[in-house]
Amino acid sequence: MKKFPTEQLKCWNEAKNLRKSYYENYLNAHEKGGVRWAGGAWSFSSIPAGLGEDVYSLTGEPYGATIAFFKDFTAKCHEATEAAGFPRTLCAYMRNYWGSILLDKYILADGKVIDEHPAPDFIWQDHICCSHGKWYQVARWLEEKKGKKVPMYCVDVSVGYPMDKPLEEYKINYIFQQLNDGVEWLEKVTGREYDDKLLCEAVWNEINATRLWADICTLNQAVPAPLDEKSMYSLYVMGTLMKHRPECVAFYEKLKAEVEDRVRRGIAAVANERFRVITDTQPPWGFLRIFREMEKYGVVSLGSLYTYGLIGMWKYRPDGTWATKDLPPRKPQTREEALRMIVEWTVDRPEWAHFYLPEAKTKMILSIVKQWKVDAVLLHYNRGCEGLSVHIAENRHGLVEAGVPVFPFEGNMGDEREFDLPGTLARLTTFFESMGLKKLRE
Amino acid sequence: MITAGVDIGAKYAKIVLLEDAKNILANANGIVGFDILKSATEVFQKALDNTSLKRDQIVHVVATGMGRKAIHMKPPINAGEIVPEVIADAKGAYHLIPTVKTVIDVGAEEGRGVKVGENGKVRDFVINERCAAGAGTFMETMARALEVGVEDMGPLALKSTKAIPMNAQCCVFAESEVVTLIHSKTSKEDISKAIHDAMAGRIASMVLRVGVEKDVALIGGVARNPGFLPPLKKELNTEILVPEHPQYVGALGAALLALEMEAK
Amino acid sequence: MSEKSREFWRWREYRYTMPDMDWHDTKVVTAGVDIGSVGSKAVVMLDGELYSFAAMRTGGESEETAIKVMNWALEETELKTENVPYVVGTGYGRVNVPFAKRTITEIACHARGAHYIYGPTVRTVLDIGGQDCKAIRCDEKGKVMSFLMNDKCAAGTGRGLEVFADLIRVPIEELGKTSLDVEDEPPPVSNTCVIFAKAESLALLRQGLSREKVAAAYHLAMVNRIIDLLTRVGIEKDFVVTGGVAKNTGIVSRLERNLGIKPLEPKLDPILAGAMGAALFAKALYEKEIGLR
Amino acid sequence: MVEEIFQKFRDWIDNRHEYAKEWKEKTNRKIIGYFCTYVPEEILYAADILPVRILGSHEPPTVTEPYIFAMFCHLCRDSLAQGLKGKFDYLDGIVEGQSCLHLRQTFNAWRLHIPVDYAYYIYVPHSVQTPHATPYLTQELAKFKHSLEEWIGRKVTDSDLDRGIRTMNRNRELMRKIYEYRKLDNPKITGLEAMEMVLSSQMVDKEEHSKLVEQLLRELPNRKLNRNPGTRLMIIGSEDDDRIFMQNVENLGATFVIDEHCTGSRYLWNNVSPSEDRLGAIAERYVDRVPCPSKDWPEFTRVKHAVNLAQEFKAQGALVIQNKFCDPHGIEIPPLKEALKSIGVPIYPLEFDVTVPWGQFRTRVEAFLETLTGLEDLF
Ligand SMILES: Nc1ncnc2c1ncn2[C@@H]1O[C@H](COP(=O)(O)OP(=O)(O)O)[C@@H](O)[C@H]1O
Ligand SMILES: Nc1ncnc2c1ncn2[C@@H]1O[C@H](COP(=O)(O)OP(=O)(O)O)[C@@H](O)[C@H]1O
Ligand code: SF4
Ligand code: SF4
Ligand code: SF4
Repeated sequence: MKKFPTEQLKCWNEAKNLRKSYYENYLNAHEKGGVRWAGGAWSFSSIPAGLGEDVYSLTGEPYGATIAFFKDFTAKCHEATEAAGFPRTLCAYMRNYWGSILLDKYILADGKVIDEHPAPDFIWQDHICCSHGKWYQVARWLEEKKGKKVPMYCVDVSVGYPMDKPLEEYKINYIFQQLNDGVEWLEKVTGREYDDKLLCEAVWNEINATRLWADICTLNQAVPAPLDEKSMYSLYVMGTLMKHRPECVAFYEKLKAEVEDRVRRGIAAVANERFRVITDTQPPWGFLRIFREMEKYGVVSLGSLYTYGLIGMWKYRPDGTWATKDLPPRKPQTREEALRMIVEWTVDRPEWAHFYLPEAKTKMILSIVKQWKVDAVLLHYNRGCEGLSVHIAENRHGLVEAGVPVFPFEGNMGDEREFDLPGTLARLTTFFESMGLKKLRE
Repeated sequence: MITAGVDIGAKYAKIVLLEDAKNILANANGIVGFDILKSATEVFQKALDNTSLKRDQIVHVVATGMGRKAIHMKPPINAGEIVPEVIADAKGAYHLIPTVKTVIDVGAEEGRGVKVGENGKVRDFVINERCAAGAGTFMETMARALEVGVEDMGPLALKSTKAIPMNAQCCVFAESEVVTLIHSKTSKEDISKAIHDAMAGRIASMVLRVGVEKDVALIGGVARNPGFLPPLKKELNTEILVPEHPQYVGALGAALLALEMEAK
Repeated sequence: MSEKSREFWRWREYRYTMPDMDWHDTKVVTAGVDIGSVGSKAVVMLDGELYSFAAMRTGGESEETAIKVMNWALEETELKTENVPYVVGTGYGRVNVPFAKRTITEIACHARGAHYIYGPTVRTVLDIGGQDCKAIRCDEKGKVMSFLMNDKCAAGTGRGLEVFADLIRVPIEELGKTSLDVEDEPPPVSNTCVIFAKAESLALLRQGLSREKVAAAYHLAMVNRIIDLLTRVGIEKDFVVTGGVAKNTGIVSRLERNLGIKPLEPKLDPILAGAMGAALFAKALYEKEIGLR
Repeated sequence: MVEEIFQKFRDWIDNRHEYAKEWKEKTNRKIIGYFCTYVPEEILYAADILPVRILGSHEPPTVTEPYIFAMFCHLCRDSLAQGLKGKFDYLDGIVEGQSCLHLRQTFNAWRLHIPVDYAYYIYVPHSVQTPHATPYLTQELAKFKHSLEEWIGRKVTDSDLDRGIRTMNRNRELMRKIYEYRKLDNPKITGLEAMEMVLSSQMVDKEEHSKLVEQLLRELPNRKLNRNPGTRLMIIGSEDDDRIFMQNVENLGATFVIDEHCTGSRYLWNNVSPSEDRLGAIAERYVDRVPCPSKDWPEFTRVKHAVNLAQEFKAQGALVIQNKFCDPHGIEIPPLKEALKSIGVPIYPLEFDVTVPWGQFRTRVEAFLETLTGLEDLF
C-alpha cells in the first residue's frame, strides 16, 4: 500500500492564537475604550470597521460552534434555553448562544468559562435564514431582561441568487440602501464619527481574504490532498470571525504559500489517501472523531461546499469550471463605491445559492466532485441548521442522478443529543465497505 | 465446495450451508441469547446436524448481522470474514431474484433499503436511524399490547379494511395509543391493520430516500408477516416480491460471498 | 412459575382496608378511580380520610378494569359501588369509568393528592407513571399553577423501566435498589429510545458490565431526561414525587443527588396520589351537590 | 339558514378540489396555487386567475422523504405530499411569496417534481420594519405582474388591479365584521366555524365567498347558539387548519373567541388603502400587515398585536400551536408568553405534527382549562 509523506502545518499555532485572541479581544474591548458588537458570521462586518480600529466583534455561528465543542457547557446551554421555554428543534448555534446569555457565562476558544456574558454595544446582523434576525432579536430581549439595552440593526439580503444573470439593480439597491442607512445608524448608536477610509480598507480586505481562501481550497485538487477537512475547520474559521481584518488577509497569504509548498513537495494530509470524499454542512462539532475513523479506511475528506463556499468566493469560468472569483478592477474610494462593491461581491456567495435554488448547489457540488477528483459525497442532514439543510434532499437526488455515490447521515452540529456516533460509524463503515474499501488498521 | 453464511441479527441467528452456489444443504435459526457466540454455535450445530456435515468440511464461513463481530475468527465457527448486512442482503436477494433492483430488509430492530447494482453489488442504501418504531420489535410490542401472538398480527390485519391513522411515532406511545383504541372498543383486526399501516408507512418513507426501482424484494423476518406486504405495496405503489425463506436471505448472501472469496 | 418464563416487569397488585374505620358512621363516602395506562388505582374515603384502596395493572378493557379495581377496593368493606354516591374518574382512561359522576385530569388529581399526602408546603409535584411523566407546579391550596408533560418518546417512564426489568431479569420492585448497588456511577446509556436503550444495555451486559452497573446507567439516563422536564417547569421546594415510579429508589435518590433537592418522604403509597386526589375532589363536589357547602 | 351557510363553508373545504375543477370547467380560466399568505392575491384576481391556498391533509406524508428532510415543518411536507399525490393536478401554476425557508423548499420541490405550467417566487422583503421595504416590494411586484402578463398573454390594467383590490378588500372586511361577533359574552360563532369561514375563503372564488359572508352577516344577529361558551380561549400559531382539534377542544367546555393564525385573523386583518400607484398600495399592505414572525424583527410587533387581540376579545387563556420544527413561531413562544402573562392571559404550548395525538393532548388541554377555571375553587 502506497504511503504519502505527511507533515504538521507550520502555521497551525498561529491559527490557534489568532482565534484565541479574537474571543479575548471582544471580551476586553471596553478596557481599552473600544467598541464591541455582535452579529452573524455572514453579516457585513466591514461596515462597522468604519467606526475605528478598536472595534471588535463576536460572530454568533463560530461562537455557537465553540460552545458545541465543549460538551458539558453545551448541555448547560441547552438546559437553560429549554427551561426558558424555547423548543429544542431550533437552530443549535442560536440555542447555544442564548444559553450563554441565560447562564451569564462566556466561553473562550480553549474552553475556559468566564463569569458574565459580555453584552455587545450593538447588534449588526443580516438576514437570509429564518433564524438570523430572530436570533439577535431574542438575544437583545434576553439582554434587556438583564437590564442592558442593546440596539439592533439587521440587513435583509433575501433577494434571490444571481444564477445565470446578475441581480436586478433594484435588488442590489435595496440592500445598498439598508447599508447606507446602517452607517448613519452606527454613528448614532455609538456616538462615533464614521471613517469612510477605514470602510474602504475593510471592504478590500474582505474581498482579498475571501479570494485567498478560494485559492487555498483550489490547491486541494492535488493528489494527495495537502489539507484535510478537519484541519480546514480550524483555518476557514478565521474568515467567519474577521474576514474584513488585515490579520486575516495576512494569515491566508501565509497559509496559501505553505499549502503551495506542500503541493510541490507532495505532502499529504492523510498518509493512506486512496479514496477522496467531500461532506456538506457543518459537522457535528462534538464528534470530529468521525474523520479519524474515516482515515482508517484510507478516506480523506477534502472539504465541502460549506468549507469552500462559506468564506471563499467563486465564479464559473466560460468552460464551466469553478474558480476563484475575479478581483474588482480597483479598490473602492468612496463610501458609496465601497458599499455597492461589497453588496455585489457578497450576493453571489456560493453558500447562499442553495437557499434559493437547489439546482445551483448541486451544480457547485458536481463541479467540486469533478475538479477535486472526489469519489463520494457524505451529506450531513443537519438537524441543527435548517439554513444549510434546506433542499439537501434535492441535492442528494441530483448527485445520485449524476452517478455520484452519496452517503447521507443525520446529526446535529451543536446538539449532541441528536447525533448517534456508534450508529453513524456503523453505517459509514458499511458504506465504505460497499464501495469496496477495507479497514487498514485497527 | 461447501460454504456457510451466518447472519446474527438483533433477535435471531440464521445459518445457511451452501454447496457451489446452487444447493442449499441446510438452514437453521435460533434466538440470539445473552452469549452471542454460544447461541450462534448452537444454531450452527443445528444446521450441521441436519446434514451430517462436520465443521471442517466447510471451506469458508462469512458472518453478517449486528452480532457478526462476536464470531469473527472465533472458534468453533471461525468466520473468516465479516460483511455488513446490506452487502449480504443485496447478494442474497440478487441470487434469488436476478432482476431485483431494490431490497427492503426488515428485521427485529433495523429496517434497511438497498439499491442493488450489477452482480448483486450495493449501489446505495439506507438504514433506519434513531427510532426503533419501524422494525419487528415494534410489531412485537404491539402484539403484546393486543395480547395476541406476533404471528397472528398479520392474519388479523388482513381481515380489516378500515384505515385508522396511528399518530404516535414511538413504539411505547404507540402501545398506549393501541390501549386507547382498545378502550374505545376498536376491534383487534382494525387495530392490527392500523399498526401494519403505520409500520409500512415508516418503512416506505425510509426506503423512498434511496428511491424504489423495480423489481422490489422484501426480506427479513418481518417479510414472513403476511399483513405487512399489502400496506407496503400500497405505500410504495409497486409490486413486491417475497422470496420463499425471506429470513435467510442475508445468511444466503453471506454464504455466496464466502464462495466468491474462496474462488479468488 | 419457572425462572425462565418469569415476567420481571409484573409488579405486585394489592389492596388494603383500614381496620379501625367504619363507613356506617360517616357523612360522606367518596371514591376516586385512576385508570392509568399501566396501573389502575381506586381509593375510597370516609369524610376525606383514606379508608380503602386497591392497585392493579390496567387490562385491555379499561371499563372492565375500572369495575374490577373498584370492586376490589370495596372487597372487605361490605360497601357496593352503588353505595358510593360520588366517584371521580381520573387518569388516561378516565372517560371509561362507567360509575364516575365526573372526570378530572390526573394533573389536578396528583397535585390534590400530593397536597393531601404531604401538606400545603408542596410546590412541585413530579408524577412519573407508566407512559408519561408530568412536572406540576402548585400553590399552597394544592391548585395547579402550571405543568408540563414529556412527549413523543417513552424514555423516562415506568413502562421503560418495566421493559428494562425484564431485560436484566430483576423484579421491577427491586430494580431501583439494584441500580444503587454500584461503587461509582457509570456513564448513562446514550440512547434515549427505550428499544435502542434496551439493545445498548444488552451490549453493555455482553461486554461484561455487571447488572447493577447497567441498571445504574439506564436509571441515570432516565433521571437526566426527567431533570430536563423539571428544569423546564422550574423546580421549587417542597418537592415531591408521585406515581408508581416514586417507589423506585434508584430514580428518586438520583433525582435528589443530581438536583440537589431532597424530595419529601411519602407517608402514604405514592402510586395512589392520583386516586386520592380524585376522591377528595369527589368529596368537595358531592358536598356542593347536596348543599353541604 | 345560518347553519346552511356554515355547512356551505364546510362543504367547500371538504370538496375543495372538486370545487376548483368545476370552477375551471365553468369559467375556462386559470388556477394558481399559493403556499403563503404573502402572495398578493390582488394581482392574481386582477389577472382573472383564481388563487387557492395549498394546505396539507393531515395524513402521514411518506412520499416526501426523497425531497424534504424530515426536520422541516409538517405543513411544508404535507403540502408537497398533496402535490405529489396529484391532488392539485388542476393547478396551472404555483406562486410563493417569500416567508420561511420551509415553504420555499416545498415550492422548489413542487417546481422540480410536479408538472405545472408556471412557477414564480416573489422575493417579498423580510425587513418589513425598514422604509425601503415598500419601494422594493413595489418593484418586485411589478416584475411579478410582468411575468404573469407574459404567461397569460395580456396586460393587467389599472382597472383590473382596482378590481383585484376591491375583491380582496371586501372579503377581508366582511370576515372582520363576522369576527366582531366573537367579542360577545356568548359569541355567535364558534372557533371552528370561524376557522372554516376563513379557510374556505382561501379555497374558493372570493366573490362567491363574499356573497355568502354578506348573507351570514345579515342573519348572524338573530342566531342563538345553544351551547355554554365555557372558557374563552385564544388560539395562536402559524398555519392551523386542524378542524378536529378545534372541535375537540370546544367540546371540552371552551370556545375559541379569537385566533392569531395565518389561516385566520392574520390573513384578513389588513386592507389595501387604494391609491394612484396600485402596486405601491398593494406592496404597502403586505409590508404593513400583521407580520409572520419570520419577518417580524427587530421589534416584536406581532406579539403586541396578539396582546391587543387577547384584550379586545377577552380571552382567558391561550393555546399556542407550535408546528414542530417551525422556527419563526417557535422562537417567539417565550416573549409571547411573557407578554400575555403580563395581561393575565396564561398560555399553554402544544407541539403539532402532521397528525395530532389527541389522547395525549386531551389531558393537557383539559388540565389547562382546569387551571383557568380553578376547578370552581373547591378548596
Ligand atoms: N411469522 C412471522 N410473523 C410476524 N413477524 C415475524 C414472523 N417471523 C418473524 N417475525 C419478526 O421478524 C423479526 C425478526 O426478523 P429477523 O430478520 O430475523 O431479525 P434480526 O435479524 O434483526 O434478528 C422479529 O421481530 C419477528 O417478530
Ligand atoms: N413496587 C414498585 N416498585 C417500583 N416501581 C413500581 C412499583 N409499582 C409500580 N411501579 C412502576 O410504576 C409504573 C406504573 O405507575 P402508575 O403511576 O400506576 O402509572 P399510570 O398511572 O401512568 O398507569 C410501572 O410502570 C412501574 O414502573
Ligand atoms: S439555522 Fe443554520 S443558517 Fe440559520 S442561523 Fe442557524 S446556523 Fe445559521
Ligand atoms: S420514540 Fe419510542 S421507539 Fe422511538 S426513540 Fe423514543 S422510545 Fe424509541
Ligand atoms: S409553520 Fe412555520 S415553518 Fe411551517 S410554513 Fe408556517 S411559518 Fe413556515
